[in-house]
Amino acid sequence: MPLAASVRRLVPFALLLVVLASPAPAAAVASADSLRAPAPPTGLLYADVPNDAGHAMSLTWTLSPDDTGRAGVVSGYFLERATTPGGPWAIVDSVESGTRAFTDLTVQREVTYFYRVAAFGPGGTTRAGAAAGPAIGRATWFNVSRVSVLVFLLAFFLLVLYYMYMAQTGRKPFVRRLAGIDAIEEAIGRATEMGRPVLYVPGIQDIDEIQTVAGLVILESVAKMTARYDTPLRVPVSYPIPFTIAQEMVRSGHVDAGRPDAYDPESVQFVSPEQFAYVAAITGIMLRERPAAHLFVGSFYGESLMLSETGYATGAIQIAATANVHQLPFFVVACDHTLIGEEIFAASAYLSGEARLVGGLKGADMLKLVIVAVVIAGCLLETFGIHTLTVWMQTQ
Amino acid sequence: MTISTDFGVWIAALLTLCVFSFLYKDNPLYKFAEHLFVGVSAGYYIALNYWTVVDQYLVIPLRAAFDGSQAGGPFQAQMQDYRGWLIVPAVLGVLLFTRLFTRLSWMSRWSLAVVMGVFAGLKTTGFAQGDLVAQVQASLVPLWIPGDLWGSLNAILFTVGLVTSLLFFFYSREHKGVLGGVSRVGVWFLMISFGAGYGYTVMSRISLLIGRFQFLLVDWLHVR
Amino acid sequence: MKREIPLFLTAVIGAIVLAGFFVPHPYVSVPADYLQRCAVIVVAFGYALGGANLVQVNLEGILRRHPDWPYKLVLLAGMGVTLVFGLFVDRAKFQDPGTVSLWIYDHVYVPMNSTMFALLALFIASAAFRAFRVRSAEAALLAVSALVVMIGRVPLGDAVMAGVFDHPGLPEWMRHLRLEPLQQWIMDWPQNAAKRAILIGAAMGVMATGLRVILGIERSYLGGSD
Amino acid sequence: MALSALERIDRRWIFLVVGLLVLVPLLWPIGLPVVPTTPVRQYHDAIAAIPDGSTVLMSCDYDPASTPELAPMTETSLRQLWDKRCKVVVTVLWNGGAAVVDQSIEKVADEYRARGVPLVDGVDYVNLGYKSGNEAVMVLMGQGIASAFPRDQRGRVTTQLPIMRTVTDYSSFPMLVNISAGYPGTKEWVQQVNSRFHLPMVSGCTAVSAPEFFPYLQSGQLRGLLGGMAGAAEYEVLRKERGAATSGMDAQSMAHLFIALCIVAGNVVHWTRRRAGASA
Repeated sequence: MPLAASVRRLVPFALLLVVLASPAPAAAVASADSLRAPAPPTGLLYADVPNDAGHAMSLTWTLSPDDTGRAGVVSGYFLERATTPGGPWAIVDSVESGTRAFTDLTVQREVTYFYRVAAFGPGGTTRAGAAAGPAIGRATWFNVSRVSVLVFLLAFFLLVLYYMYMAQTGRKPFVRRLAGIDAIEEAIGRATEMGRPVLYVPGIQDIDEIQTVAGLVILESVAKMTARYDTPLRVPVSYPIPFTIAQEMVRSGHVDAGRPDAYDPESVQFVSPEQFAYVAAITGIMLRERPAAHLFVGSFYGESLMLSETGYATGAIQIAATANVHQLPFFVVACDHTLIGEEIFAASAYLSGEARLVGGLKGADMLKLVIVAVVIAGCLLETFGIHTLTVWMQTQ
Repeated sequence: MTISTDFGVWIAALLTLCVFSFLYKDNPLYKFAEHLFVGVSAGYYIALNYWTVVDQYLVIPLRAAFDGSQAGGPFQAQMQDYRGWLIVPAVLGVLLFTRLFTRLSWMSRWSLAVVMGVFAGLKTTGFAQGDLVAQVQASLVPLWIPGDLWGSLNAILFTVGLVTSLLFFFYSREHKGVLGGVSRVGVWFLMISFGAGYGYTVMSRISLLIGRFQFLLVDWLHVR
Repeated sequence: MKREIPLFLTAVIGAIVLAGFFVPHPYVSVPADYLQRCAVIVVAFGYALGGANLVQVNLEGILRRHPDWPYKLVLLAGMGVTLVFGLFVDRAKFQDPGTVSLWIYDHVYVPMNSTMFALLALFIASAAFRAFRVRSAEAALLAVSALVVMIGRVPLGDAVMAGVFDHPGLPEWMRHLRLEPLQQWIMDWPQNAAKRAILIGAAMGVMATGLRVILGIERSYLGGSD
Repeated sequence: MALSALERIDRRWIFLVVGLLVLVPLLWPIGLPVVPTTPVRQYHDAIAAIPDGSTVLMSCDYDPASTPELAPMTETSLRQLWDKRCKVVVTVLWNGGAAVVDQSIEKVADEYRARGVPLVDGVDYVNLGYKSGNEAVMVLMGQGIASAFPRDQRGRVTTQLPIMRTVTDYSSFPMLVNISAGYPGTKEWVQQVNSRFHLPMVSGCTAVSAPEFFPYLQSGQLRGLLGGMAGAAEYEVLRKERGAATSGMDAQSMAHLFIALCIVAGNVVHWTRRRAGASA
């Protein structure tokens, strides 16, 4: 907002305060003493507020000797500002008695200001003798209070980029195989033995949810396995774009397994983004077609317990993977195996072997080691009363 | 007990019962309510976003920028006062609708690119500061508090829990030997936290049911 | 060019907004603020796009006499009525008391929005009975912690336990065995440690995704193949 | 066998029991004693520590689905703030929420007016209404509240409202009171505003998200936390009110007890059957 307008807006407010303050309750017990003009405040100091865009100036002063905390001689202070030491002066704002500091947030960057402070009360107004200045609000290029955030962020970025580069140049970093992946293979194996289909649910959210992407990546590997065993696959999908991608994934899984002929476009089915409609369709498949394995991989909400409960009742092997932490308890108790939290991303990185995913995973791993080291070191330092690390990491 | 005579309350109560009928089984009443809900909420969200964002952020400022009333002209922009430059988001907003037409849908990517860029930037720094640095910083606690055995034990337990749970999500080594033991302890902590999550989720869901019953009893049936 | 320009835009914009966190100087903070405003506006348009999409999909369903077509008609009618009153009749004051829009909101939107989620209360109970199986030591920990928190967090559990453990004949320390302090201890210490580990892990996931989006490596949001 | 019949019980019977257990205590309350826990006390005390008469930002980020948990918190917080003669600036970042939040505000304001306290919309409080854009809106507000919300819920120009005379950006508020149902909500306020603009905050949230916010409470990023209806009820007790949350606690207790029984019984039945199956 333009400066002039904002000051104009504040002037009536300050004047209002002056007027309102005069016949205040103090007036009822007004003595002759309270009707004299207050002694002026002194020692006005200014300081550019650091780490900002140069739009703030912090001001402090020493209270008027008459400002005793009780209502009386001093009702408050007002601050004035000018661009030359001689004026013209404009009121910035007014504050209650007893206030020693004020931050002027209407400063223009790189403009020279002079400030003065005045005490006002029922008996009149007294200005401090000298104006303070020149005060210049300067824009900062780097917010030093955030240096620890920058250090962690850069360290992480460099680690991730380094491992991505390594992965792309063929030196793929080691990533362990997750127990959940073995469980998926076992489940598909059992479905094959029983001659029943496998149900794969890639979550209830659209493609902008990164877990949906992970769910679709894992679907490709699952489709490859089912194609190899010639086991039917059922994939109900909630949104149109993941639906087309899911079709693509199942098809390429069949191609990878060398069974493009066995690909059945009907195996991927578009349902509805509506939570309960989606649930009703999936539980319908569970009860009608009796799949021997249920794989829930993606982002789930309240429907998690409805799906896993119905699924549990059918006696199928159930495996779940989600990073939605508040839904994990329901999967853990009703499923044979659950991939916890970020394991879903680790699984998709492992199965796809894509450099960008493996690199990100490995970079995060290394930062975890750094964090573990920082936590242990920091706790020991704190135990011995050394606060350097803690203070350095304090951010604003 | 006098039942409400307010037509609106009756509609609300009947729709509530339509939704509850899903508990018996999926049925036409539920389907009717569900579809009505989707339609009404879509309509409501559009009107809401038009009047609160498009009108206030775009239509009013753009009109002011080009009616010649502002000093400095329509492209004299400064912090929070972007005037004519708001044409850019207006165009981006309209481009979003090319998604409806297969052949033009690539143009909507420009709008998505702006949103993705802004959110990638905001989320990256937000998580880095609020969830990474601030959380790690708060974990740097003295493990021995003189004179407070209980507090010290808790601080040690907390640190062990944090470190082992973090190492459970470590993928660069097989979870065997020491790391295997550590990650197993981590799982215990994770399971306790999931149990707590379960308890709190139960609490939330039951509260919502209580809220609906309070509506039916108090507003509709006027019991108590 | 259909992919390169958006990827370039995302990279530049992401970098400016990211830098805006560290650099307060107006050369960065003003563009960052402007871009955020652009994003807010585009997101608002997104709701209209969502509506248009609904019309497209449901209209098609009705024309093709999809088995559920009467419901789709209900959906479109609900949307149409709400939209006409919101945009053209009540206009900017559409949320003020006395408008048709607020009536629809209060008596159609609110009850259904609330009841949909209240259904889960009942499903949670049946799932607790039929699909909460303690199959391992880990699951046992989960179950115990769930039971303590669930009962300790509400008055009944604590009232019953208080009757037992606050008995004057029992030693002082036994009061700590009441469920309420125990559930508070679980929340404050073990669950807090694990939740913090999850928070930190998730933060790294988001930061990695942010980096990939800005560098143009993650492009699934662009959709399509060309 | 009876046990196996129990295991295959139609779940609609369970629905019915839960329904009755919630319904009966609402009709015939037991009045179980509610005892405030530490996070709730911290919430109460943090608000009590705000200087009387200051202007507080309150973001009510929820929609009707969570009102049973969150509307009581909103109302009790408003009462605590208004008892301190604080002015309250309300924002809403959930698309379905602005109108239900507005009704809560007006309900409490009317209580005060009925008692002769002349609270004026636009002077003592204002509902700035809804904005889409989640985190982006939070950061925009950091450059100016009025420019992020040019008009309020009633369509009035924000800069012309008396309450906004002293409000520029986040530095105008001593505290943020956030009532949160999920995304966007407390997590995002912590990430984007609490640390970035050093604005102290307290959170009242749904029970689902409460466990996730305990780390923020421990780290001091949150000064207090109300979790779910139980948190709201304890807050009401601290404030000596008897609101919707307190009256829901009997039903809440019954349902919790029953679900706990379900977990235990379900496993007992399961294990007995497994043992029987193994020996047969």
